[in-house]
Amino acid sequence: MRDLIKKYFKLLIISLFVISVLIFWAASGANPTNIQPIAYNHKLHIESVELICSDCHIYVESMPSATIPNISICEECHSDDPITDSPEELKLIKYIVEEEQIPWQQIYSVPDHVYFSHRRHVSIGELDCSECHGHVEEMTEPISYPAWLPSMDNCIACHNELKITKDCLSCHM
Amino acid sequence: MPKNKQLDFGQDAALYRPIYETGKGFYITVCVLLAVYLWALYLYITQVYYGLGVTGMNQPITWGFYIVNFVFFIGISHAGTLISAILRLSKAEWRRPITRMAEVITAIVLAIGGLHPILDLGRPDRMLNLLSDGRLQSPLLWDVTSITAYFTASTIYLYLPMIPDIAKLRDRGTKLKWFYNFLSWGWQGTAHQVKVLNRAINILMVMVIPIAISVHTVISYIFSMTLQPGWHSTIFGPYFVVGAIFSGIAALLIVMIVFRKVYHLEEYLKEIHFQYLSTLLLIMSLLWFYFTFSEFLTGIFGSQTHELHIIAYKFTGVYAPFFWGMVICNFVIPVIILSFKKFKTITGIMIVSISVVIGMWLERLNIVVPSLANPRMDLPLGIYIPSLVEWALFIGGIAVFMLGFTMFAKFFPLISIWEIEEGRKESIKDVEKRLRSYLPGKET
Amino acid sequence: MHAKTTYIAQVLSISLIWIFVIAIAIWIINLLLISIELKDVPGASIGISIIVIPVFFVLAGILTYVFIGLHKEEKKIIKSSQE
Amino acid sequence: MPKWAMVIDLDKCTGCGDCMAACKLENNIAIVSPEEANVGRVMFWMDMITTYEGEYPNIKVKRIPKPCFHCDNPPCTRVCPVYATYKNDEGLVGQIYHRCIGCRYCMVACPYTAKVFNWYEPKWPDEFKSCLNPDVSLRMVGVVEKCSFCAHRLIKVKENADMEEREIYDGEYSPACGESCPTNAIYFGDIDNKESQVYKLSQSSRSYREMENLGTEPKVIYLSKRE
Amino acid sequence: MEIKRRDFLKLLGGISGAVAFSAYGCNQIIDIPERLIEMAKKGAGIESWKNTICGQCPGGCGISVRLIDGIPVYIKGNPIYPVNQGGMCPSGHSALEVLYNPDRIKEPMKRIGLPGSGKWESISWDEALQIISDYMIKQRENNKSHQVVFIDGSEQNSLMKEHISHFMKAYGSPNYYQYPSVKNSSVPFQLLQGIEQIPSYDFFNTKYILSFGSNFLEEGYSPIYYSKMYAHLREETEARRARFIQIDSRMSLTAANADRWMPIRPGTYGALALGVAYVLIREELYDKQFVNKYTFGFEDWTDKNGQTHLGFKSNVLGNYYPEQVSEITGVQSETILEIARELGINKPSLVLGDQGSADNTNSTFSQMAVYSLNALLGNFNNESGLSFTDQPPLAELPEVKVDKLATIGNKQPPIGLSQNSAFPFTNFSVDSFIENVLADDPYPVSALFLYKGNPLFNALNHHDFAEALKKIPLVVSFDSFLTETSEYADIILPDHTFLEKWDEISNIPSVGFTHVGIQQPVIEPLFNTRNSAEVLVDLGNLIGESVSNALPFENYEQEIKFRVEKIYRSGKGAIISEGLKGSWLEFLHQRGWQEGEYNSFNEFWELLTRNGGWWNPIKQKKYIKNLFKTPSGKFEFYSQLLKKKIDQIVLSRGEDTPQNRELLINSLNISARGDKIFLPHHEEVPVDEGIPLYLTTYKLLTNRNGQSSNQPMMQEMFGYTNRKYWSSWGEIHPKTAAQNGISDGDWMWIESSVGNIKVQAKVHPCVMRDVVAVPFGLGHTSYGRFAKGYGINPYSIVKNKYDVINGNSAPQATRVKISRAT
Repeated sequence: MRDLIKKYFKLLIISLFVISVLIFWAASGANPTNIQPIAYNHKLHIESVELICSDCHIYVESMPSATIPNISICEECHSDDPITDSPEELKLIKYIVEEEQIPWQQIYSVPDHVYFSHRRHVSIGELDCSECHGHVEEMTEPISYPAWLPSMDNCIACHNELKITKDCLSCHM
Repeated sequence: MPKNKQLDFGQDAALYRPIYETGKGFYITVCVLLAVYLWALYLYITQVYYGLGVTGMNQPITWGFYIVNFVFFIGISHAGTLISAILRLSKAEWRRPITRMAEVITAIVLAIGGLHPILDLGRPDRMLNLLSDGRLQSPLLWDVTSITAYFTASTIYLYLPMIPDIAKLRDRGTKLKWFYNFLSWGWQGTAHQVKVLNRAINILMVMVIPIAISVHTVISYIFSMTLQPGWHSTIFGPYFVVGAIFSGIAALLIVMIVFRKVYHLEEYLKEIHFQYLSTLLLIMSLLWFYFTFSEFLTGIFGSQTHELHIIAYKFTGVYAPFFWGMVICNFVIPVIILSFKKFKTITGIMIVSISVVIGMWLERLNIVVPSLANPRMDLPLGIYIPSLVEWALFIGGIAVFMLGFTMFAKFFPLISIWEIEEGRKESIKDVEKRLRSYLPGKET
Repeated sequence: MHAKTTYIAQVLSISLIWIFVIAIAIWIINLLLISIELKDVPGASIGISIIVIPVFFVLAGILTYVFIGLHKEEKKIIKSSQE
Repeated sequence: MPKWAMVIDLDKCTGCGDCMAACKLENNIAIVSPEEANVGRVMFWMDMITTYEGEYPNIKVKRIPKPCFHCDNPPCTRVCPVYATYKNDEGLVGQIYHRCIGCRYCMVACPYTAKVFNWYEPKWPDEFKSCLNPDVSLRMVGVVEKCSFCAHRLIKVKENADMEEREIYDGEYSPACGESCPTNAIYFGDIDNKESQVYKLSQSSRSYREMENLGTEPKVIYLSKRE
Repeated sequence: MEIKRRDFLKLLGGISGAVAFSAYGCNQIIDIPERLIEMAKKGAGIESWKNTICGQCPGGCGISVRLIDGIPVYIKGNPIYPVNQGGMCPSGHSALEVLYNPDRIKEPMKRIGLPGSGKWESISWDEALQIISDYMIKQRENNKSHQVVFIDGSEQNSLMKEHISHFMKAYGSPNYYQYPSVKNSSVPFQLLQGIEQIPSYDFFNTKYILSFGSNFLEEGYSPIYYSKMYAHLREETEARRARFIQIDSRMSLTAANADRWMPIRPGTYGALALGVAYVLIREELYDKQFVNKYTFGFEDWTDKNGQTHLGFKSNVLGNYYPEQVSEITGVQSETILEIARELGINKPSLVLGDQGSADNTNSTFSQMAVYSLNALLGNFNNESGLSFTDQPPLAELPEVKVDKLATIGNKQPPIGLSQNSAFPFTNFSVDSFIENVLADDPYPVSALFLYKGNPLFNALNHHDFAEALKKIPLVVSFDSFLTETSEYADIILPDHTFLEKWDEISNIPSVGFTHVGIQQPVIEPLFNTRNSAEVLVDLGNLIGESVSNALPFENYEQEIKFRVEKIYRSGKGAIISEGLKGSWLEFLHQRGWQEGEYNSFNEFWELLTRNGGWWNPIKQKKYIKNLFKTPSGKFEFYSQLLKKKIDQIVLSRGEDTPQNRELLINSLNISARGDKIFLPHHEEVPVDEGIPLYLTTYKLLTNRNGQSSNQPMMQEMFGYTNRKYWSSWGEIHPKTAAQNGISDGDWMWIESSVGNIKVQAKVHPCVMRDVVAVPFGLGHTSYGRFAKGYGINPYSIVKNKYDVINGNSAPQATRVKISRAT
């Protein structure tokens, strides 16, 4: 009996260790894989095409939600004919042709019980997008993990710093 | 353990025997209690899974059995440490066989009682919010701190006087030697060690009394800090303390009588102990009545509509059986039985103790539920019928207490052996000396 | 060797008490700071912390005092028996 | 800082119950099962209290809509152990569901029985999920909830006002109950603003508050000729 | 093989955690409901509002629907719609529960089991329409088109009414009925004033309101409109506060808000009204000028033949002195004197009568008695509150070109008409309809179309109705839900809910101005349902050209456009100038109602649909002398119309002999004789002797007509006043309860000669001593998961009694006894 315990004790320790390592691996953003359907190149669009954020994220200044662009916004520039020779554009064209929405994965999100308004932060608070979203204009890969975690601690830290209200009811509902 | 082998226990054999000899009865008791505990645990898990809906609580009666039992168990816990500290402090020699049991009751019941608010939580998974975002303004947090303090103090107060006994068990060396060795902290019984221990116990004695009183005062504050009619009263602090000591003594008496019978401790727990304790019980009963009387008298003379509503609800309304039951259990029965020498037998005292424990539980029920059932607004009366889960957790709580006590008795002597020995050796001289010092005239 | 293991275990358990007491003190001070920050009746919090924190320290102190007292004596006895 | 308050004109109020329905729909308040409802676990943030006065046949019946009174001196916030219910600078007594541990102390402390508890996980038929108000979060089992004066509307109103760089005008922010009252018996506004309708009505000789003797200073003011 | 993090997490933490995890990047494995993920996918959360008209009851309130990304999430009152001005009732508020109801009928269904067995089979629209049209063509070819009956239970004054009647006319059947119908209810007014219109009451100027059981805050035609009216009585200013007395046998919502509640025995309202008239006449408090100038039959009079007839005055003075009335009604004679004097002194005053006084066998005469008080007080002049609205200038649908087959059918007598001359003023009573169907008299019914409503649930004699439904070979139901009635249908053609369809709703009865509301879809139909109006057009197309030509529109929307174009051309309305006063006007000004400026019909239409409707607060000037359309041209205390009708019936049956006349009067269950028949008088309600208590039923605002029973919110709110949820109760007076050994919350049996029901007792201080009051609305045996099996339908023990003149059902005419259920 005692031997058995001894034998399996080591196994147990090892397996616990392995599991925790796996969890860490899974939970950490250290190994980002591309989860977006199209490898959208922000840098290219911003620098070469000279788009600004609100060209595609159209509601960023006027609505709580900035929104992820849907296919009709892409269609304003792209059509059946590819503009570049990028294979990613072909993917986009496929969506356009099939009249399907692109299943973009949302990266930045706040939970259900939190009210976050882009309008409040961008138009009224006059924050720069990069404050939270990082330097998007330098990103060549699609975003797969947030540059700044929208967690309550992070929110409060900024509100503290800028002496903005910390009233619970101004975010929680 | 081989049965045929008779161990030599020496002078205090009756105190050692339960630790080394395990009968069938023990296993059966433990199994039954464990089964009850597991049943209660299972039902608690269902409560966590489905939500508090499985209880009988509702709006407006948002607090039910859990809070009642919380107050009740914490009240019982005052048996111990408080009584033993007072008796120790007053150098009452008859305390020697009692203190240990009292302290054990305190430690176990406090642990159980202290967990009851957690049973009552709608979101036990968010318990940690209390640690990270607590507000010391809330009486509930006062409770958390004072109960923790009391629990720490009473455990230490139980443990320290037990060290010499543990050393005795260690020296016997037949059972769990490493365990007793670990716990005995190298006790050898030298004069210095005795001095150190006595000094520590003396300090603890003085500390435990205010802590204990603060605990129940704070628990009463949970109620009296609200605006609820029937709760919002300054008398609640002392009232709860008195009630707590009252129920504590009763619980102690029950435990003493039961274990005296089961472990054949008649030699140690003599009639005189019960006589003294029951006299104390009688005094507490009268004191309790006095407090109850004052409480209701002010309520009635205040003539506040809502207050009167609730008093009427208790006196003649739905809760009349519980209210008058409480008065009978807490006042009528104790006074009748304990006032007459004829009834003041062990059986009589047992009956009184049980009735007081029931009565004090009813008192908690009478405090918690009627005030909530009669909302101030013109809403219909609330109806509270506790569900199976609540009963199960109540019974489970009692079972855990019994289990804890039984297990304790399995590993440690229920009566402080060294204190008995000390009593035999030194006390007679001491007492004589002390007595002389009280008496008029010069000491000789 | 056996005695030593026991001793280490005993020391560990005593230090656990201290950890517990210190943790409570830190917790209460943390709550105090929160209440000051939120202006949420800091008076009550200060009052409670003034009472509670010393109580816990005294309790742990007594325990340690007994522990040290008993062990000193034991060592003395062992030493004397060895001599 | 404005101080939001509600005035309910009981002379105008017919007791039709629309405020209750509006409130339930606006705030995604769960509908409990019939059995639950009849043992007193029904959830109305806006409740209706019926009182009878007098002897048959000269009986006066009055139905009194009862939201959370958002007391200026709230007994409930004082007892919350985790800061899940608190009073903010604008006088709203908030309830933060994700902080709440479900001890129900605030319900016990509230002399107006204004709070309700989620005894079970609130459930909706799947079909009804699409008509839930996206502005209000769903509560979970084991937390206390109560009328918030539709604070989510305040956030939006404030944001609109800030966008247009102006103050909030009187009547711009109104909870769902006041907005849809068929007799306009519910007024809402800033009681610190001497120009507001709520302030003027609160000075009326008909005004009274529930249980003023408790010192809770409710910010829901009733108007009634009968009182 | 590459293990992706998300796959791994799926294995680890279950699906929900993983979804949240992958969708939200990093450390947010907290409870994110799927709803949010859905929302995030849906889009920006862009809010918009659409105005339409509520279809939950005939009240016709304007509603604004809040749409988030096109999905309706909330309904509130349309603040600029004049009927409700932003106010709502609970039932309309929670109407999204109708739209999203899980028990909606999602596609056409054909019954495969026995009637009522609940076994259905889905079929396609084409198939369903084919079956029906084949049948209809056959009927028409066999000259049996008149055997097709259409019952419209929507109670709404909508374009649908015209639409269906056009269809039926073109098809060739005279049998289109609304049930319950405003037409029946307006008979008493017709008898007295000659016009078939429910008057509207304006509370603006009045100083004193005496309501005879009119529960206008709950059961009126438009409760929210009247709630607004009521609010004006209780304005801040002292002068505004009119006194309002409610006479009712229980404390209804309206009674609870009255300054005084007077309990009365059910069925004796007419007697009380005449008792009041007695005092007014005796003490000369009535408007002599008006009575002399504009009324007929007040004094005794002599006809052309020189015969002297009894006048209203002598009848009242002779038979209704207060002590006698007190005995009949249970109202103390002092009280009668008191209110009559108050009524006479505080002018202008209003007398209202409906519901309580209208739900009995004697309701026509009671209503006449109540209404004649208005004439005594001269309330018909322009300053007082009584008025009649004008018809809106809507275009008539093009005249139907009836073909030969249809002409034959149209000539047949209507099947709803009683065969024994009962209910002389209507062509439909549900009672006679059932009787005729069961007796195949005058002809069998071969097809029944049911549009909305739930007549089986609302009718007093369920069992006979069910038998009748079983007997009809083809029953087609146009409904969104499987009601008790549609359980008996052969084919169900699912209709849109009112939030998905077009309609035009105009002039709600008793609302004091001309108005037209546009009901428009706020969302695309959720299921495979169709607007019944368009289904009828499709049916017409299948039947043949002559029918399809009757409704020559592209779709229903075009039909509505055609109708309202005339409004545009008339140039009237929509801009407020007068007719409204004080805060109301200000209120509408603030909300920009008068901004309706338009230059073309398209602009007009656009504005109309955006704002929700059109109205014209300005009434055409009417002179009292032109108001009444009676034979005498005056307000007739002595109803010559009734006399003429009865003479006619007697003649049609044979010779006009006293015996024949007696026979007819007897068969009409009228107990009065001679001239009294034609005067407002009190008819004794025939009751079972020896049964002690009256049963009264009433409807609650939360669930009028039991229609809202499938909305869980309304089920929960059903008894909010008594804190009884999802269940029925019976209100009894404490003394009655004590006599029967019943205490609050006990279950009790209520037993009539028809049957018994078990309800929970609610001991209530405000019910008449010998009355048991049970709310109507629950007790469904079908109608979806939220309705079925909750509460009880009191109509199941109500005796099958009808008003003798207008054919309305009389749910208050039953006596019951109660006992404690164990």
